[in-house]
Amino acid sequence: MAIKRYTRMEYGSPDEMVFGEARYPVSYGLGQTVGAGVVVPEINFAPRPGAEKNPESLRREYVDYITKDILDRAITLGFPTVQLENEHIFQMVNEPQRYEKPVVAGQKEMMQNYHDEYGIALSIRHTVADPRLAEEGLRVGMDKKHSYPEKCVESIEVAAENGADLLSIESTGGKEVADYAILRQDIRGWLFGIGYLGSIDMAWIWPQIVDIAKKNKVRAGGDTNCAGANTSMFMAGGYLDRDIPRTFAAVTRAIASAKTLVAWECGATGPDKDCGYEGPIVKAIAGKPTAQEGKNCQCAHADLMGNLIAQVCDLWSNESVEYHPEFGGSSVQCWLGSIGYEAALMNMAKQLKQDRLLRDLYMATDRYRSPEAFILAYDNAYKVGQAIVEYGNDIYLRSKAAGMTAARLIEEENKSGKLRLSKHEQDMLRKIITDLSALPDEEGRFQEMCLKAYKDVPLFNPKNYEL
Amino acid sequence: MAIKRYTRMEYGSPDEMVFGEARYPVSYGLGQTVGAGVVVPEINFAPRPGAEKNPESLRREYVDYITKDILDRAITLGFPTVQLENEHIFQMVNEPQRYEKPVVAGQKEMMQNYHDEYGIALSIRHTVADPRLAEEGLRVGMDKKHSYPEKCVESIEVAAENGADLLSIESTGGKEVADYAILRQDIRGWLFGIGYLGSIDMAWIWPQIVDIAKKNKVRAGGDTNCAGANTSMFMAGGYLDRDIPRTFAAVTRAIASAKTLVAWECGATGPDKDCGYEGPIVKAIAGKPTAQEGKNCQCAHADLMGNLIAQVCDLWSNESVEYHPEFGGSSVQCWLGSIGYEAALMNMAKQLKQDRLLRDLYMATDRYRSPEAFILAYDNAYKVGQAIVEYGNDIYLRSKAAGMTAARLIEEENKSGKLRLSKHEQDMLRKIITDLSALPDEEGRFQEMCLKAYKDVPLFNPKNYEL
Amino acid sequence: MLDLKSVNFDRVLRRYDIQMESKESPEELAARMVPKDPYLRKVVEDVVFMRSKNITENVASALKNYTPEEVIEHGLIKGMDVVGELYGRGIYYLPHVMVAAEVMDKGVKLCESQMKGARETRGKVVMHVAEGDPHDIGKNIAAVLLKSNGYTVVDMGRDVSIQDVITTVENEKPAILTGTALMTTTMSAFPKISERLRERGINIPFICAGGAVNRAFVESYPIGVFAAKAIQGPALANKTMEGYDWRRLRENWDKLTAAKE
Amino acid sequence: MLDLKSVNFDRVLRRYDIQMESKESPEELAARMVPKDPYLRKVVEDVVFMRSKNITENVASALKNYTPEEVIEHGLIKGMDVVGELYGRGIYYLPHVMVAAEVMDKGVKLCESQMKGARETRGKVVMHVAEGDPHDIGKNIAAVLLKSNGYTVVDMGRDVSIQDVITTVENEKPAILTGTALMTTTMSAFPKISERLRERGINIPFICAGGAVNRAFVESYPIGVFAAKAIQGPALANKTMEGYDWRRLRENWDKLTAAKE
Ligand code: B12
Ligand code: B12
Repeated sequence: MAIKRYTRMEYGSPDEMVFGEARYPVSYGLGQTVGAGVVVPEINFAPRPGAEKNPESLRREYVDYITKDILDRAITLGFPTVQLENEHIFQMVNEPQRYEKPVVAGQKEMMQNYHDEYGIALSIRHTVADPRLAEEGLRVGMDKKHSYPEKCVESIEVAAENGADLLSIESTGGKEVADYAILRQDIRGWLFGIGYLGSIDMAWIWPQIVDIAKKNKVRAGGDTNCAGANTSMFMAGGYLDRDIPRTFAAVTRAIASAKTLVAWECGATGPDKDCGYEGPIVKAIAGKPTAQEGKNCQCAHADLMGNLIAQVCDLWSNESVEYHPEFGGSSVQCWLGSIGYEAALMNMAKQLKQDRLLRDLYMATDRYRSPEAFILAYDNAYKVGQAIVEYGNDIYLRSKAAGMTAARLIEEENKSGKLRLSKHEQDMLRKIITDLSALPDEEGRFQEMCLKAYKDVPLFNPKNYEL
Repeated sequence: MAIKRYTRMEYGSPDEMVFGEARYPVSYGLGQTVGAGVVVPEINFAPRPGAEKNPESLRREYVDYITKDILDRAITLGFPTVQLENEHIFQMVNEPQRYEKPVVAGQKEMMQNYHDEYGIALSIRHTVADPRLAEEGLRVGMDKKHSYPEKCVESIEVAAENGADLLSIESTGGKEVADYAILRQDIRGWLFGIGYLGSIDMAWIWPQIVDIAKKNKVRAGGDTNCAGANTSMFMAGGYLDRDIPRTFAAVTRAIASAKTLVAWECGATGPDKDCGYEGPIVKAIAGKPTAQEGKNCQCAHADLMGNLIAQVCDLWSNESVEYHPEFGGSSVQCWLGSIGYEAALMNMAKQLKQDRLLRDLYMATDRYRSPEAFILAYDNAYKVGQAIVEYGNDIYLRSKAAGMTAARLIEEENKSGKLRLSKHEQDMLRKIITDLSALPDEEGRFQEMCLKAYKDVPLFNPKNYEL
Repeated sequence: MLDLKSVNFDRVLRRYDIQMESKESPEELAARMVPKDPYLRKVVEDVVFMRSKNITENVASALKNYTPEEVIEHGLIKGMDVVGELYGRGIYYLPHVMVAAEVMDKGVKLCESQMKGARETRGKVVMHVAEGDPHDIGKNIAAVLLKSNGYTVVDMGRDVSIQDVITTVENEKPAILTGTALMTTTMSAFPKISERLRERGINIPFICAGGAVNRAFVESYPIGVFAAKAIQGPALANKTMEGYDWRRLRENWDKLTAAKE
Repeated sequence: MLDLKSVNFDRVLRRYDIQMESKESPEELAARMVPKDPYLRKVVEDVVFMRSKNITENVASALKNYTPEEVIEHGLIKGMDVVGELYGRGIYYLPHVMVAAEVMDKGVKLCESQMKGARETRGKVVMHVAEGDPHDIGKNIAAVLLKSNGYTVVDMGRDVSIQDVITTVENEKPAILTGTALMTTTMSAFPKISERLRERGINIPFICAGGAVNRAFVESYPIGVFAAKAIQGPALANKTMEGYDWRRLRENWDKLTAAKE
């Protein structure tokens, strides 16, 4: 299938964007519509240790315990709509027929019952695992040891055939290079890994997902750069952390958005996956619905934009929580309560036509909390989007433009505005700008340069990308 | 000390009330001021099972693990101010010198260090346990078996002398009768237990707390009707629960506010305790700061007013969470993130003078979710407050007026407005109104009637109330 | 205040409780379950409709045609069966159950006064709330449900020391012991009780419940059997009287409690 | 968009990171820690200031005056000590450590080429990420820190089966085994590894880390020793080389890791 690159913005201005509305709403599942005037809570969960012992214990954990708890609590609190997300664990992709199928089918059956009984709008996203190993080979036929590429595709099919409403994956192409680069603050290497190699890898996997979705009349949602930008964000951490500078994380986020966009260019409809914070940028470009997470995903991680990131979301997620008891019920019930009420607040704001105001309150709260928050504020996210579509047809140049735009936005605001940076962050920012400025203006030369520079990176094999 | 009953409202109209502002702000702790333009997150926690094994293990749990985690996360996310709440467990009130003292002192020492190093505003509320047993006697000298009343007072002193900034208690006077009445939907019995006996009991314990606070230059915060109205709310639950009707819970909440007010009438300054949802009513009457909890206290329980209850809060709490690990850190860190970001949102709204608008969004979201939410919406809370101050000097009549006003508000809105009630809830409401209407107009006759009607209630002993 | 007129509340919250209101009335359901016999029928209805004023008279009439044991079994306890069913279906609320149980109690007392020896109950249950824990409402509810299902309950109340529990079990020799704990810092009494009872060779099921505890914890010490809801108490007790030991109760736990959640 | 000019951001967020920026510069701290000797000093500084271009030349000069072992110990590893200190104090970030370690590596290679036999390292560590788990960044960081502290690392990578771990340990005979797991559903490999090693009489400390695991879990099986941060690796390894077994590491855990959190 052809890839239709984005070369213009779907929104005419940043202000047109707001939570709960997308240019292209998407309907699926049991009465679910996303992006058409309502923000939907999306609850994600992880099984307890040991639940993976055998297929039946895993099914029981996911269906009888987790799914049932979620649906009961949604009814208890009166939420009109809920989306579940199941992030597949290794066992499910390793043996899809044994481990994955009963879970997918069981969840859907139970959801159907609740939908029939209560009329609640329900849907489930299955985010299949990407177990591929760069050293064994990322493409079908290459991995003689585990056949992971084959298994990955199979598990997408199993999900689509047995009850998934929405298909997602956090594809990991290029991460072997990005992992290497992140620990060395090498922005060029990171751009090569994620912006370039990652985008190539997505152009291989996503058309397949879109086809599988079409065949099964379900939706291909979208990707996220968990493997790259979230790792940066996670390591950059908060004000007590010193692993990597937050300016580096911010710039990688912008670059990542050029990669995440590829899923939609391959025909996926959205909503994309919550755990990439690049949602505001890709939504600005493509007008498809986006899942986001922040202050109510503290169970999974603490970020520096807990409110801001809600600004233009269509689904509001908890990222993930391990299933276990709390005073207030099970953990999934407690976090569903939090995200469900936040969605209710946003939906009330929409009803009262105060949604843009609430959006601005969210945004203002964290605008200056970190450079990453700053570039994701919807006005800046829009600018990064513009940089991407300007070079929309060139995965290298658009990634570079995204990174450079983010870096310049931060630099400018640090100079004359309210965004404060530590000395080390400033140093890093200067180095990033210098490094990016030194890059060639042409894809071929960039590729050549990087293939040489990173040929010894452990695990990196150009054949994975047909290079 | 004399009790100064409230006979007029401190606010001229409901609209004057908003989160983060109280008529009478209170300063205490390490640079903390509550009710003067900023909402402060208040994080509460429970030790892991087994932590109570010995005083050192308990101290380690509360100080080295819980307090340290909280303070680290507050710095990590850049929260300018945090309040801790320690709800004492039985061992701390049973052996204050052994169990309580090292915890109280240890927490304060660590907080002082963080305050000195980072300048973060910090304070800690100690909510001592009320272990008194009605059958053994509620007053000093009565309980020959455990000396619980003595121990309770001692533990307040130990807290005040060793580092508490704010003293609270969830006093349990009258609960033996309320517990009996709640299971029989007997509103008269409930009114007698909480509105009458509970208020008498508070007039005994609170002047002592206020004195201890004064002596130690700390603050006497306030009480809450956890033992009564929260039990109702908890049992009434959500849309899948059928233990007791939500109309009953709503009316008990209004009655409870007449009791909770007594702490402030005895000279406590506020903020009151979070876990009573009667905060909007007592704040409307007295203008003192109130701690509230809702959508971000799902770890402790699911209520039907997760957003609404934030409308006029001064502290925003998670109620309590057991200490344990999560992907995103320890549980206390995760929930601190949630309440801290919510407080940040409210504070941004204040800075942008949009606080009344956000207040209304909160309120509107849950106004019709349950009868209890409805009567706690700030306009209705204000009306309940007016009913109380009208009979301010008479603890019986004001409790009755509070209950009746709430019942009438619900009835009216159900008839001609948007508040829907199930048939059973309507039946219950009618019965409540009938029962309350049948009550005498005079305290003496009410007392007489109830002493007779409830003389056989297990555990009830009028001597506990000097009756 | 913002004007809420324009709001479509359906997009913000859904009132499932209203939507699901049971179509069946207590009267209809009771009609299907009551015995044909006019005397017993009146007794059953008195319990189901909580007619405290009528019960004495109707039990007295029934006693003219049936033995006290029969009136209890087919009248009073049958009535509570109907009440339990109504509660389980969400037609009755908890207070209905409590008041009906009191009506039943009144009737049972009258029957007992006409019996030769002591009435044989289904079994004896000792109940307590852990030391230092004041949270006793759940235990109280469970006690009423057990009583109304024909069990003798020795209620030790709340804040009960381990030693007192052991002594009472030794003296009362119950078929079942129950413990309730709502705090993480009081529940550790349960494994200790388990140990002390086992030292004395006592292996009766020890039903443990309350907000703080969960199934994994309760099954981490011998004789512990978890209960999530008060209404599961009679189901677990009945199986115990049928001869299930604590191990078998655990093995069949999902099945035994499924309907009662 | 709302106008943010009037906002007092101090009431919403506090930039503790800016406020706490270390006053001490790397240069100042290094100055206090470097050796007096001009040759070794240059080597130390090359590592500390990540001068990849100079290191070969300066190590070569140093080797004219010192044995290769001395250059490694008092030059290259000393340099990493300073880097560790800078990182610990929040002056250096992690990438500084990584790049400095690479500079050190270059120097070590040169020294080794001039040594008679194989270099004696502090000890051998086998590292792996659990089967089915792709999260290897934490392990990679820990590997670099261990290497730069003088350990030989056998890095098995990620998604490693239990059997492969056992075989490698049997063949390599390391002083320490490490495992990383970031998922609740992969960490269960660790107790199994512990069991299989014990069956073979292998009792070396098994340092377990990664987001999913915590101290209680790791201490629930023999030989497991928890690590919360990569920087704790060298501290635990050093004590192992001093003769601490896994039990003693556990007993002293709070102390051993305190400074490194
Ligand atoms: C009401 C309440 C109180 C009331 C209790 C009134 C009473 N008579 O019980 C009062 C005010 C006294 C109270 C006091 C305190 N409380 Co309180 N309380 C609650 C609350 C809000 C609800 C509990 C409740 O009644 N639930 C409803 C009943 C029906 O549930 P249940 O008992 O679990 O019973 C159900 C099942 O367990 C089962 N069941 C129970 N027993 C049995 C037995 C059998 C045989 C069977 C089959 C079934 C069964 O059936 C029932 C349902 O069908 C909870 C909140 C929560 N999330 O649990 C906090 C809570 C339990 N309390 C808490 C605390 C901290 C306290 C205090 C220590 C606070 C303080 N410092 O003052 C004090 C105790 C002081 C002391 N003496 O030590 C914490 C406990 C935290 C922890 N460490 O574990 C909780 C969890 C609140 C929180 N999140 O912070 N509390
Ligand atoms: C980045 C990331 C990824 C990247 C990994 C990139 C990489 N090369 O590692 C990618 C995209 C590949 C990924 C994939 C998945 N992930 Co992931 N991922 C994360 C994330 C965001 C950060 C992890 C991270 O890098 N942390 C930073 C490092 C430095 O921390 P660390 O490894 O723990 O190391 C520290 C210490 O543990 C210690 N340490 C570690 N090892 C050692 C060794 C020694 C000797 C010592 C001393 C110390 C030590 O030192 C380090 C600090 O100093 C976490 C979020 C979270 N809350 O943890 C989720 C998370 C771990 N992932 C999760 C999931 C579910 C997945 C997927 C299954 C999702 C899916 N369905 O696609 C897939 C895996 C697919 C598969 N093959 O099975 C869940 C796990 C939930 C669970 N079941 O337990 C998490 C928790 C996110 C969440 N909340 O949902 N993920």
